[in-house]
Amino acid sequence: MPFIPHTDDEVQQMLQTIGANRIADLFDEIPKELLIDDLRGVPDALSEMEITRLMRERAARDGSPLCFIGAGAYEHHIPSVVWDITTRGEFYSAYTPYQAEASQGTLQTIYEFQSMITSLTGLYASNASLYDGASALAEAALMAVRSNRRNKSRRVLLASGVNRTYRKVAEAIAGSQGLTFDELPLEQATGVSDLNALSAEGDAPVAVVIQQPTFFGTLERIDEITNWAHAQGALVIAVVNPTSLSLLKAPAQWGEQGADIACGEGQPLGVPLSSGGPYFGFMACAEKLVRQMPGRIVGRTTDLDGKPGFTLTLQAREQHIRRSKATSNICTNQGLMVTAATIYMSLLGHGGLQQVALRSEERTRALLQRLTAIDGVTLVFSGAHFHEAVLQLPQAVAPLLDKLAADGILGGYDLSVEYPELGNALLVCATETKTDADLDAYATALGRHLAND
Amino acid sequence: MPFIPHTDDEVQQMLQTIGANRIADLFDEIPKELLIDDLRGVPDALSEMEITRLMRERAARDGSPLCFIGAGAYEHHIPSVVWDITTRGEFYSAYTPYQAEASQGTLQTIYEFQSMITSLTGLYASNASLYDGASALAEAALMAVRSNRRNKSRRVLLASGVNRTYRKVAEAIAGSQGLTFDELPLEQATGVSDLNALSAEGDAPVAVVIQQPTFFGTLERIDEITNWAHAQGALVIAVVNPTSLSLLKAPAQWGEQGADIACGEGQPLGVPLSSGGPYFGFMACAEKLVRQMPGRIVGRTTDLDGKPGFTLTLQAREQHIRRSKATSNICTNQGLMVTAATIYMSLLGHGGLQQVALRSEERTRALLQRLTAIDGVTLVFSGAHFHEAVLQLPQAVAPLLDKLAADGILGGYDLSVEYPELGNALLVCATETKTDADLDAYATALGRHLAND
Amino acid sequence: MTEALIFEKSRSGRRAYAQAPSNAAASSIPQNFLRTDQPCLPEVSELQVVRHFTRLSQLNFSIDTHFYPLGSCTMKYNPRACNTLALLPGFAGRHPLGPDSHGQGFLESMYELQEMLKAVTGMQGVSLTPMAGAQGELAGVAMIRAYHMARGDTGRTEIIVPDAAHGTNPATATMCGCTVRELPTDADGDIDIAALTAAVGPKTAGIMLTNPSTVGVFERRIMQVAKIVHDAGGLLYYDGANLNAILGKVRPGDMGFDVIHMNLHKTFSTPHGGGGPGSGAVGVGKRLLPFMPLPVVGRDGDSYRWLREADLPQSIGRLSGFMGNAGVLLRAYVYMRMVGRDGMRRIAEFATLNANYLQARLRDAGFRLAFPKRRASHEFIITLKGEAKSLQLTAMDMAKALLDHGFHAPTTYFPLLVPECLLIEPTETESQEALDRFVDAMISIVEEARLEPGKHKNAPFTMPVRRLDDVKAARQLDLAWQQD
Amino acid sequence: MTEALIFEKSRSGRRAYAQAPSNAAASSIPQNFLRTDQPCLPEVSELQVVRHFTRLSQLNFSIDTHFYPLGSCTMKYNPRACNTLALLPGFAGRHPLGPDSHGQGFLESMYELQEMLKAVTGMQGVSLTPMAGAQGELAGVAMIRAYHMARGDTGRTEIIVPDAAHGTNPATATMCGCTVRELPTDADGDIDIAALTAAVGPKTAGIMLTNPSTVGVFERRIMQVAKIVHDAGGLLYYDGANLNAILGKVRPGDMGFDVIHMNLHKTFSTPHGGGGPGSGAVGVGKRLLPFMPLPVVGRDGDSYRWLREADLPQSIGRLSGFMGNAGVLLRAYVYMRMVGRDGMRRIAEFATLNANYLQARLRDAGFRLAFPKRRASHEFIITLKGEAKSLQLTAMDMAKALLDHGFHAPTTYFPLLVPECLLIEPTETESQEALDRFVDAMISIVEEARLEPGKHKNAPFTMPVRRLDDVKAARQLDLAWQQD
Repeated sequence: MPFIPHTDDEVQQMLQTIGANRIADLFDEIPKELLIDDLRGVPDALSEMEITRLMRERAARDGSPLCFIGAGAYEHHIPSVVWDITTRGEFYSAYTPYQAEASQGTLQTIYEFQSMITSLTGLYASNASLYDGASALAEAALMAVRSNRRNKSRRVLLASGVNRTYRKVAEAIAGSQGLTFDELPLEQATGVSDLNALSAEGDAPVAVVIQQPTFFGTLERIDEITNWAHAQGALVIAVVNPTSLSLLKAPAQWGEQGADIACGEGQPLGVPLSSGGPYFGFMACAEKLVRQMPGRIVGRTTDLDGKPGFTLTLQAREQHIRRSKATSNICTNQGLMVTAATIYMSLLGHGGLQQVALRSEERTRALLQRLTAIDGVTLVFSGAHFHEAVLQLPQAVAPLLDKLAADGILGGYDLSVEYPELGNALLVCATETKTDADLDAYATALGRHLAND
Repeated sequence: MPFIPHTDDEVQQMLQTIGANRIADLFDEIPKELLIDDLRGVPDALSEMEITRLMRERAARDGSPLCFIGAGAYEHHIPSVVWDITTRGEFYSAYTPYQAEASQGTLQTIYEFQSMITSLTGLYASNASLYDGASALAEAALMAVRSNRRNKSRRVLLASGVNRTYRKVAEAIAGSQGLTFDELPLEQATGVSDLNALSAEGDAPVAVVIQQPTFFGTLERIDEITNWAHAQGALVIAVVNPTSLSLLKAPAQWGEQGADIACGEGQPLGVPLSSGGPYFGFMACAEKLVRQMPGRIVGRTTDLDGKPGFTLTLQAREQHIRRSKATSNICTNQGLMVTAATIYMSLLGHGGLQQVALRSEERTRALLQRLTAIDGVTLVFSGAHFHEAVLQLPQAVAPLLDKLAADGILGGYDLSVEYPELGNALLVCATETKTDADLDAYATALGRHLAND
Repeated sequence: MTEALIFEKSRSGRRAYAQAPSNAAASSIPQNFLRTDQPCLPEVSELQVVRHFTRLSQLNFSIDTHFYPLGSCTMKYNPRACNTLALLPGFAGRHPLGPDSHGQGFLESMYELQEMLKAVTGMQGVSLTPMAGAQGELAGVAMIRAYHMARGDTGRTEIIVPDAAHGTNPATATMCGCTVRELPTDADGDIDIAALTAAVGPKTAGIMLTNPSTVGVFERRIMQVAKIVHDAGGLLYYDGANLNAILGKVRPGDMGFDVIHMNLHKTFSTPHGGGGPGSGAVGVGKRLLPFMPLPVVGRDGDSYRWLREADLPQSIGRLSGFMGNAGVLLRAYVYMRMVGRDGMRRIAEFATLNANYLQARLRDAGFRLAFPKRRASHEFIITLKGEAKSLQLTAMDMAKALLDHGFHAPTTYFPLLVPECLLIEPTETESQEALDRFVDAMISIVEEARLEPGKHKNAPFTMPVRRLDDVKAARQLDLAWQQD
Repeated sequence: MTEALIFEKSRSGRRAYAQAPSNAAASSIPQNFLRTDQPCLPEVSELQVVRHFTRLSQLNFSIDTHFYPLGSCTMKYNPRACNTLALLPGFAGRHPLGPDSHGQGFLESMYELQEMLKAVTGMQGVSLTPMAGAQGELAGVAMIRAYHMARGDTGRTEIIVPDAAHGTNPATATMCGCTVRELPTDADGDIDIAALTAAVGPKTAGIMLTNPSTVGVFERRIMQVAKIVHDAGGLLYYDGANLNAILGKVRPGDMGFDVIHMNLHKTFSTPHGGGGPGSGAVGVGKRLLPFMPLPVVGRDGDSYRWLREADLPQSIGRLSGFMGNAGVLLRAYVYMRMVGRDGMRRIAEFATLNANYLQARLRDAGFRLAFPKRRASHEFIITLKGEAKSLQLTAMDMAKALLDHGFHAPTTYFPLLVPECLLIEPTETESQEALDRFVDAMISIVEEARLEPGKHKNAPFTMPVRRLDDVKAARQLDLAWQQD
């Protein structure tokens, strides 16, 4: 019996204490017709040796291609320390720290995480994490509606560079509460929001969402949009890449008053790509909004002896206390990922994180230089980019990506499905992990495939 | 500066406290002509990201071939728990437990290890490990000489199945103290020592070494040899495979009086093959010999409050106390490997270890059945085998092994170099890790290569 | 033992240098986009980081160090192999938008996971995408809403929830734009059928139930409940928090449930991680198949692919940026394969055995059961109402005192309807000795309180901190470290 | 906090079932070879194993949790990447007798490691095979013996060793069949040159030295020492225990040493592991090249292979069953590549800076230095002779009291020639704050002893156990658990 310690003798003793003859008796309150005999559909048990062999074969089948895809999840070097410490049993197998005195390790880690996120965003408070970047935006939109009571609108206006998947997720999650989402038009030359469209806006939205850097890797005019939104009585939600915050203006510094809420995908901070999760969403907000924030929040307080300690706080916002009136239904969040991110940020420090950002930006420029040297490949948007950019290809994107994949190169994210108006557009990304040889390999393969057609 | 925490300010403060101007001043007692400027021959530093990439590429180059080599190191399944726990910083980065009160984790682990080894061997005491199986035999031989003062001989007699490399190591280590090593002849039909040769023996050896199972996987007549040795006034040293001890007679049960010393290679107990190390040697002995044992020994005692606790004991045997009169020069041993082995044995228990042994034996039989079904391939020795056996091939072994290696199959250990008298002899091994498909793959490839020639 | 904040160990200019890439050329980003201040991330060495977080970890209780009998949380052993295998480079390094051709090993595992989850729940379809139980609930209620809407049955906006339900249930209903109607629990822990009959009607979207319920007993009239709700046009939602109790014995699909979420971090032993990540995969009956959240893994012959919008046009949509907590799903997959067909049933059996044994031993030791006439499921409730009055030993005090005895506390003050309650769930992976020692600790705490009533008001005494001031924490908010 | 023995948690018939292979057919081995009793390995569940050893680990001090200023042991930070990369499946799974064709990645790394070690030591050849420092010493002395024998110089059987040397030095000489001649140390920690001159002669095989010496100072007349020994026909052996102090600054080869062992687990930061595995690679000058222990990695063009007997016919032979502690060597290789050329020198510089700073601070705080006129190398000695007499505070008491302050104790009572001594080595990876806190702890212990002389006789007070009875341990041997 894998993982079950009972010996036959013990089972007999225990049944005797209970006053039952057989284990089956313990299920005697269940209507007989519901009891099943056998579980077709679940195979026989494998030993750890057998499952290890199976999973190693499957993982090896998936290989380790050279990856130039970004589009919301980014390959960065993850120091060995991060997961060595994060998977220590005391972090890995602990529960949500309801018993604060027996959970100071997790609680202090979260407090340190919150401190780092507030410092990166410049905002007052951070929560202990949400599921991922996309669902964090949904929660931020709901939070904006709760917070902005003067504004009766339930319309949220998105800058043109907000990840379309994030919009879909926000619609799926917040749509039932009547929130609607509109998108500003894209300025074709620069790849950021067309500010001229702002004057055409009718009813003031309840919130404006600005993603920086944009989904296309371009840099949005954050100050102008933030000021406009505040002038309309809308709250501003910043969707930001945490690596970029070591370099780019903090959301609290956007425009005259700063963004009100910042959120985003925490994956770049030491979390493996892992087919899309587990990642974590982060969220920070201005002081006046803290009681509308969803999710767990840790505070520092004192114990009976006056010594400092940490505990979950502002629980009156949460579902286990407030039930149907809670700020969100979120309960379990992404604790372990936050532990990893806190260790990652501690190892890198401000300087190290900035070097990752700078190096990624430089690598992307170096990649673009090589790829746009190929006949027919051009850069779509002018202006500065962070570590992603859109290329125009002389052929359909999908078949080219298949050919590159056969070479062991994942060439980027095919924009032509979601943005047909951009033509044969490919979103490419290079982080600090890419060497000159890697960039050359990509350029050579792409050049070859284009020349062969 | 990787791994060095000092900031420039701190360096200045520290120098001021010392009363030095520059760090270079701290080396002013060293003759100037000895100071070097630059270290040619050491490349520039790599970041963790860079070295990770390099080592991943190198490890991938070495691949994961299907391995049928044994010959003293055995591929067994190692449960994930073993190295997850063993590499916890508190075990991994601790020193030898000289400060017992701050090292109870390591000390109790070693005490539990010693308990397991004494139980497996049936002997009175175990030490905390030696470097590996081969050097353990050298230490055992020296220990026998120290212990067996009545017998002035320095000649050690080896049964025919003792690993020849072990003999070489024993000669290299113990030879300087005048020990010599002789080998009993091999009985060609059975692959164990020719007992007829015992009567031809002249001067009584100081010790007789019996390896069980033998290097050829056969089973030695341990009772007869043990009794003969004791009758001659020689001590008996058992060289044993710890996995096999779950099945085979414990050294303490050999013959009328039992072996006096048991030692062997601990690698099968949860230690990765890892190109040959780090492994660990184990050693156990009868009560009368304990003060002649080399290496660290942990004992249970009590503290000031009478509570039980663990500490290094019998240190008067050791080099840091006894200096030139110590039982050995050993200091650092293989502590972490012992931690791994203790966890491995705890997970498996007696029953699990026995299943590993039985399954390995069965897999080897299944392999032999498949391989001897190939034309010209025969089993060399009659009688029972543990999880290794010698095959006679119709062709030279080395070129065949090369062809198999090109198929990703490591076909075994080529005996024809060390034992030319055995002809085209190949030592093969299959442990519990091998599936029917693995065995078939080997048989198919070998059949194909033999048929093609 | 406490640990200074990592920020207090920071020195300007210190760095874990092996961890940063070589210096890059200056950025090409115009000045107006750049930040002018420097965020306060700590500047510490690699050793300082290792030492800090290693020591912090040691301040935690966890399954790997302590018995953790937390009700409704299923704190069972998390097999190490699940983690090791999910972190194999081929899995951990795979980009979520990588082509299916470079993900067949992963996708095949996910497909088989879906199939196994269908088998153990008796449902017709499974989507793995929800990232936690609460998101699974949201998906479930959203599907119920979508179902009614698709039929033009637009007035069904009420969700019925027992008063003892998890807080996520009513909170989820609200998030889905529904209103909540609470249902009383009867003295034996069952649903009040009369109240249910009165509650259902044309506004009923559905009912959310946990079975065994949050009071630790199996709802015996579940078939009757299902009939009442279905007859009224509503659907039944199964909150899988207690699925561990019936695994391989009874299937929610057979009880009449239309949709279920599973907490893979409970029943299928993926780690709780100090508060996540979880995974809230949803299973659906035939009626809700078209509405499953995206993506779902489909199979074409021998190859596997993600089903997207075009495949499931009526889907409630996407709930995550990519495809949910894939790495958690891999861990659950490995766990289910290691437990296997027979092991599934044994999980429920031995979890139930342990709970009933612990219940019997505590009852025999004089503790008062909340539902003494009932079998425990995999958990049960005792009430310290008596001890609180006579010995000044509240549920909170007992919880803190247990920490001093080396046990994590059970769940306290939930469900709300039982005063001074402890909800105790031992799980199947604990040994009889562990349970016995827990009983010994409970008894000795009561003995201590008899000698000195109120003594445990100040517990715990042996933790890194004493009892913490929660009121101060909420009033004088200190949520982030500030540089002086 | 202590932990019961794993055997006490055992129950007959319990098992970590996921870890055993499926039941095998009965053995074909005849009965007379089989054991009839059942060895007492514990029968416990996987969770019990995890919990037991996790809790045991927490009872340890370690570099990852505590400052560990153990003299002569170089307890510096062990970078995690070294372990991770050495355990990559391609490396960890490689059979030692696998063909060179399936080991080029490993062999190339080993070849480069040999080259780097030659570079930092100034030697002509390196063999990686010795499995610990003491085995490196054995290899070194055996090579010295083999050299003399090969020249027919058979009478050279004396090894000269300073009185302050590590115990392994004389013990090794004995193991190599030599006799030991001890040399006094002068008041400033240098070798007594007159005594050396008197000691050398036709019996001299060689001298074993550590430089900086075990008293923590650099032997200033090393060139003179080398000349005296060489002129007498002997060779010089360098004990690499203190190599960290001079890395990248001075090379033993340049000082005139003929052979050196390196403790890779000290200088090159492979883990100490609670007592190993170490690695004692040896480097040799030109005269000893033919005698290196096997195997050694050789290079043929772009490919690498193990050199065996045929390649080095005069080799002293093999010291391990395969090729030494390969996995440790991989860790050292990764470490050296991460530190790099400039980093090597910085190791010596900052280790020396830390030692001299700590020495200055302790001196200023009133502690008595054993060699006050000397620079510290990477370590230094203080003597508590005064405190032992006036405050009943011995070196042992100070060591135990430091544990209560959260510091591992320095090395005590070594070298033997300094009474009541503490040998303190902070290493380069500790921060100034850590050193300052250590000084604070030393001062406060002395203050406590002033208030209450003899107080620390009973230290430590806060460890899992109080001070242990070593005499009882040795007299009433309890070396293994016995089933009742």
